[in-house]
Amino acid sequence: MSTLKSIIRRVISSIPVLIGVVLVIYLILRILPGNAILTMMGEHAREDVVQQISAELGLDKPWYVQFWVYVTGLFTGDMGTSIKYHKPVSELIAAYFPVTIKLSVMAALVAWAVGILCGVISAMRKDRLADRLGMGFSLLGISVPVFMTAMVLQYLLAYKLKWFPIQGTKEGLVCYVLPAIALGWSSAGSVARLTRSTLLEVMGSDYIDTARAKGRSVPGAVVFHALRNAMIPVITVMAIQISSLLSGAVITETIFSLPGIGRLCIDAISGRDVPLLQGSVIFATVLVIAGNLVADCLYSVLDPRIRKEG
Amino acid sequence: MALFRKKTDVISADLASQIGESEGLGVQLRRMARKNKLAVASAVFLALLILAAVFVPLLSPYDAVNGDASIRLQAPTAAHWLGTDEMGRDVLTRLLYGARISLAVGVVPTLISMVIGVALGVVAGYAGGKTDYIIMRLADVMLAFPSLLLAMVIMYTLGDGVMNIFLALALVGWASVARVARSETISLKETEYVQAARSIGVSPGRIILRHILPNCLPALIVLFTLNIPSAILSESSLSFLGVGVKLPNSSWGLMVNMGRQFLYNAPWISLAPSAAIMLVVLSCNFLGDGLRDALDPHLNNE
Amino acid sequence: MDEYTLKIEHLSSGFFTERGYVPAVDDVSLTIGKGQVVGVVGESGCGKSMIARSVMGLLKYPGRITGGSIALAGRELTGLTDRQLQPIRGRDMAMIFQEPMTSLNPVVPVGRQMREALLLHEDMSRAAAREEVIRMLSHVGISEPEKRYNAYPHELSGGLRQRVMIAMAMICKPKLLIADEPTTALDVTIEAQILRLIRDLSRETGMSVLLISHNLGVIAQMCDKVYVMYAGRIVEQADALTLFDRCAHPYTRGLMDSVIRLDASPRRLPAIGGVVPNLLRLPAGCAFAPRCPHAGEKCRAERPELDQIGPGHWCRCFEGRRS
Amino acid sequence: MAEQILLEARGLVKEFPAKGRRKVHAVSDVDLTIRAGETLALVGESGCGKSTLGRTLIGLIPPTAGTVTFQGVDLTALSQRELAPYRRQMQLIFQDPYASLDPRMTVRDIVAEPLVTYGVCPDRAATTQRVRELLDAVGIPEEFLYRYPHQFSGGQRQRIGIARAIALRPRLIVCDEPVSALDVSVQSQILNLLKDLQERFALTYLFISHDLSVVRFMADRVAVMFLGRLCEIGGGADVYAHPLHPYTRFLLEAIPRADPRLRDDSRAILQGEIPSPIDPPAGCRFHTRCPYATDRCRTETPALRPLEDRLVACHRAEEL
Repeated sequence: MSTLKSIIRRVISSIPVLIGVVLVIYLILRILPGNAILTMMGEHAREDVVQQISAELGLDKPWYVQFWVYVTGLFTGDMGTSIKYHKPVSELIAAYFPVTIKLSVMAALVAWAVGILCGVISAMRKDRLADRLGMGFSLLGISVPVFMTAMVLQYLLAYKLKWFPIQGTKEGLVCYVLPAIALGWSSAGSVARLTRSTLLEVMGSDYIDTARAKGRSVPGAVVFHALRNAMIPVITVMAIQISSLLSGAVITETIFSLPGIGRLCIDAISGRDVPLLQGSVIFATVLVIAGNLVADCLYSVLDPRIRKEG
Repeated sequence: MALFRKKTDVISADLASQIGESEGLGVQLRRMARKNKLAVASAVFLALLILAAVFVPLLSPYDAVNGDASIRLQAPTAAHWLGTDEMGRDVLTRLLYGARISLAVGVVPTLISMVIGVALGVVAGYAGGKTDYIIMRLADVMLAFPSLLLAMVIMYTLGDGVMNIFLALALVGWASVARVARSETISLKETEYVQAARSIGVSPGRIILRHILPNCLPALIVLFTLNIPSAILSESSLSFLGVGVKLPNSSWGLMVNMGRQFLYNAPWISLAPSAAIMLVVLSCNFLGDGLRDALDPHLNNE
Repeated sequence: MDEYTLKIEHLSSGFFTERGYVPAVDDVSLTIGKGQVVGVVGESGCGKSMIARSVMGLLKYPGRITGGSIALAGRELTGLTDRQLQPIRGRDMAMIFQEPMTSLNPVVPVGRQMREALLLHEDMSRAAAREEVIRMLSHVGISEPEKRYNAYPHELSGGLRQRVMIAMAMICKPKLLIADEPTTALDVTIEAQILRLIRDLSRETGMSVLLISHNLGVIAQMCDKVYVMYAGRIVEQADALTLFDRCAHPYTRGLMDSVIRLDASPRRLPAIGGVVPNLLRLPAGCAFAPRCPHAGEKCRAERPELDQIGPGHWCRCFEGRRS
Repeated sequence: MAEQILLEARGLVKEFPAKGRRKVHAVSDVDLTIRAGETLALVGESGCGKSTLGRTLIGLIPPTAGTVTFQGVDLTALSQRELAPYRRQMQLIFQDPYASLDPRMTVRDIVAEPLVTYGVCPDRAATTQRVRELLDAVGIPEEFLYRYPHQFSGGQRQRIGIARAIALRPRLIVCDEPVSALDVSVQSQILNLLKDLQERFALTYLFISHDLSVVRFMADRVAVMFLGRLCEIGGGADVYAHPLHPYTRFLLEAIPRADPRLRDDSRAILQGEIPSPIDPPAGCRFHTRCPYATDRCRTETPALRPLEDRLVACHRAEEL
C-alpha cells in the first residue's frame, strides 16, 4: 500500500541523519579544542586508573576506529559504560528515559491541544476580545522562560497551595502536571500563533468560497474544509517543537528533580562522564528523529498530493 | 498549471498602485510605526535597556560585586527598587550589569548564525542538486539535536566563558536560518525577474547579490529579531543549569540560578532577572511582528 | 411579479478601505428571465464580479452592500442574515468561479465535495447521494465517473475540474447559475466544451444564467441580453444582436473595435487611450469622459442617466443616439 | 521581408525528469527556422511546450538533444562563457507584469541592468540617460524614473519590461505570452508598441501565445504546436483562411466569435482532455482526440512535410 511504502522510505532516509548525529557528537567530544576526554582524564591523577580507563575506552586507537567500534556497538545497544556510575550507559538510559517520555508526551499533548484550540478560536474571533486574549496568552508563552514558569508554578501551586507535589515522582502521574504545563506553554504559544495565521490564510482561498456558495456556514466551512488544510503546516511546526520540548525537559526535570534523560545529561556533565553524556544526548536526538518521522507520516496522511508521489 | 494570472489580481494591484505614494524603505518603516504602536514601544524599551546597561556605573550608586551584608535579602524598597540579594548587593544594579552579557548573547551569536545560515542556505537554494542535498542533510542533523543539549555538549568541551557561549549558540542556531534562507531562495529563483536577469546574462553571483538577497531581506530581518530572544533564552537556560556563564561574569540566567535557593523567602532575586528576560523577549517578538508587516511587499499594497 | 428569476434594483456595494469607500457597484439594475442567459461584460475593476458576489452574499472583507434590492424568484435577499441565506445558496442559486485550479478543496476527493452540496439541502442517505453524484458527473460529460468520484483535484485537468464545479453547482437543480469568468483560465478548445455544456444544461433545465466575462466572444456566443459595465456603473444594456449590431455607448464601441478580427490584418489595432479610472478618485460627470473621444463639457460636468434609446436598448451617454 | 535565416533549430528535444523515473516530453524533435525581421508566432494550448521551446532556442534552457544555430553559429556547442555575446542579442519579454520586475529595484536600475552587465555606457550618468531614451521609446514618462514597480499599472509595467528587453539592441526577442495578463484595451496598446519597435529597431520576434486572435494580428508566420511537436507552419493569413492540420482547424473553430449571428451549436467541437506530456500517445500525438485518426496515425509519427507553400505534419492533410 503506497502509504506503508512511503513510511519505510522515510525511515530509511532518516538513517543518514542518525549517523550524522552520532558523528557530530563524537567529533565535538573529541576534536574540538579542550578535548572533553582529556578534561575528564585530568580529574583522575593516579596513573594506573588513567591507563585502565583509556584502555577501556580504546583511546589508543585512531579516532575513526574508535568511532566505528562505537557505532557498531550502538546497534547492539552497547553505549559504553558510565565512568561515574560504573554501569552500562544503556542500562542507565533505560532506567531514566520513561520519565522524560511521560513528561514530553504529556507536555506535547496538552500544548498542541490547547494551541490548536486557541488558534482556531482566535482566527474565528479575529481582532475581537477572544483573539487578543488568545494571542496574548501565546505571546507570553513564547516569551516567558521555561524556568520562570516552572519556579512560579512550583512556588504558588506546590509550595503555597500544596495542590501538587513540589518535586520527585513519588506520587505518580500527578507529579508531572506542573512540569508539563511549564514545558508545554511555550510550545502551545507557537502552535496557536501558527494555527491562527494559516487558518486565516486558508479561509481566504477559493475553495472556501465554493463551500460557502454550496450553502456551508462559516463555521461549517472551517470544520469541514479549512481546518484540515490549515493543519498541514502546523504538523511541521509540531515536529520542530519536539526538539525544543526536550530542551525544556532538561530544565523542568532539574527544577522538579524528575529523574529523566535531562538530569542524566546534567549529571554526566558535572561528573565529567563522557560516555554517559554522549549516550543520553544521542538518545534524546533519536527521540526527536522518531518524532519527526511520526509527523512526516501524519503529513502524508493529511495531504494526498504528497502521499501520491510517496 | 495555472495558465496565467487571473484578471482580478491585475486590477487589485492596478487599484493599489494608483493609490500608493512613492514607497522607499523609509516610508514603509514610517507606516509601520503609525500602524503598530507596540513595535515602537518595544524598540524604545530595548534602546533604553541597552543605554542603561552601558551607563550603569553612572546610574547606580551601588557596587555590583561586594555588597553590604547588613541589608542582606531585603525586599524591594525605595533605596533598592528590586531589593538586595544574599550578599546584600543591589539586585537592580546586578541586573543592569548582567544585561550586558545577556543582550550581547542575544545579538552576537544570532548575527554569526545569520551570516553562516544565509550563506549556506542561499547557496543550497540557488545551486540545488548535490550541494543542496549535502548542506540540507547537515542542517537536518544539527536540527535533530535538542538545541540546549547540543549547546551543553559544546560548552562542556570548549569550557565555560562568554566567547564559548557565542560560538556554541551560533553553531546551534545556523541550521534553522539556513532552512529559511534556502526556501526563500528557491521561491525567488523561480520568479520571472530572476529568470529575466539570467536571460540578460547576469552572473549567478550578481543575481544573488542584486535580486535574491534584497528580496530575502524582509524574511531575514524578521527571523533575526525573532532569533535574538531564543538565543537569550538558551543562554539563560545554560547559565541556569550551571553550564553557561560562570562567576565573576554575571548574566540574568546565572542570577536566576543563584537566587533559586532563596526562592521561598527572597523570590525577587530570581524573579527580577526572569521578568527582565521575559520583557526583552516580548519586545523582540513585537518588533519582529511589526517589521514583518512593514517589510512585506504585498501587505503594504492593500 | 416573480416572472423574473433574478431582479436587481439600484444595487450599490463597495469596499470600506482605510483610504475611503470604493464604490465597486454604483446603482446597478438588472433582470434575468426564466431560462435566460444574461451577460455582464467589462474590463477588470468594472465591478462585474462584485455584482455576482453581492447576489450570493459572499462579499470579501471589507466589502458590503450599501443599497438597492436583489430579488431571487420574488424573494428579497439583501435583508437576509447569513444563516437565512445558507439554505438558498446551492439550492436556489449556485455559483462557479474563474480558477478551477483552486476552487476545489485539494485534500478531499471531488466526489465527496459534490456529495456535500447535495446533503446540505436534501435529506437522503449517503449511498443515494453518491449515486446521484455519479449520475451528475456523467451528465456533465466526465468519463469513468465511479473512478473520478474518488479522485483528488490535483489529479484532474483544468477542464475536468470545471466540469466538476458545474456538476456540483447543478446537483440541486438551482433556478439561477452565476458563472464568474468560467472559462477565462481554460484553453480555447476546452472553453468551447464548457460553454456548450453550460448552454445545454440551461436549455435542458430552464435554469437562468448570469454570465460574467471580459471576453466579448464568449458573451456573443452565450448571452441573450448583455449589460456593459464601466467603473461600477452600467453604461449600456441591450439584447445581444442589437448590442453587437449597433452599440451606442463610446466605451462599448471602443471594446468592439479592439476585438481582433480573424479575417483581416490591420496595421495597427484601435486602442482606448488612457487607464481604468481610480474608483477612489472618480471624476465628476461621466466616468468614461477622460478617455472618451466624443466627450464634451456636459459629459465632464454632469452624470448622464441610463435612458432608453430603443426597444430594450438603454445607454448612459448624452451623445448616445448619435453613433 | 529579408530572407536571411536568423535562427535555425534542428531535431530539438527537451525532456524534464518527472516523478518515478518518468520523463516530461516537453519538446520532441522540432525543426524551426526564424527569418530576420519577421514575427514568427508559436501558438498552442497550455502544456504543449511552446514556452520551453522558446527558452531553449535562446539558450536559457539547455536542450536534451538537437542543435540551435544563430547566424550560422551552433549555440548548443558553446560553453556558458562563449554563449555570452550571443545571449546579448536574444532577449525575453515575460507574461506576468507583476512578477517580471524586481519589486525592490527602481525602474531606472531595472532597465539599466542589461547596460551595466555588459558595460555598454562609460559611466552612471550615461547609463541613466540611455535608460531615459529607452523609457521614452516605450512611452513611459521621465518623471517615473526613480519609482518602484508596484506604483505602475499592468500595462505600464509591461512597457518597462520591453524597455529592458530592447536595451542591448538584440536581434531576436522571444515574447512569452506578453499580453495574456492584460485587459483588452491595454492589450492593443502593447501590441501596437511591439509592432512600432519592430520597425524602428529591425527586431525579429518569436511571439508565443495561446490567444489565436492576438497571434492573427502580430504574426507574419504561424507555427502551431501540440504536445511538444509542430503540426503546421505557414503564413498567418493562409493558415487562418484554410487550415490544413485538423488540430489547427479545431483550434480556429473553437474561438468564440464576437458576433451573435455566428452562433450555431452544431459546429464540431474538439472533445476529450489535453493528454499529459509525461506519456504522450504513440504515432501522431493528436490521434487520441482526432476524429479522422486511422491506424497509420496511431502508429506512425507524421513528419513535417511541405504542402501548398506550408509545412504540415498529418498523414491525411490532403483528403480533409
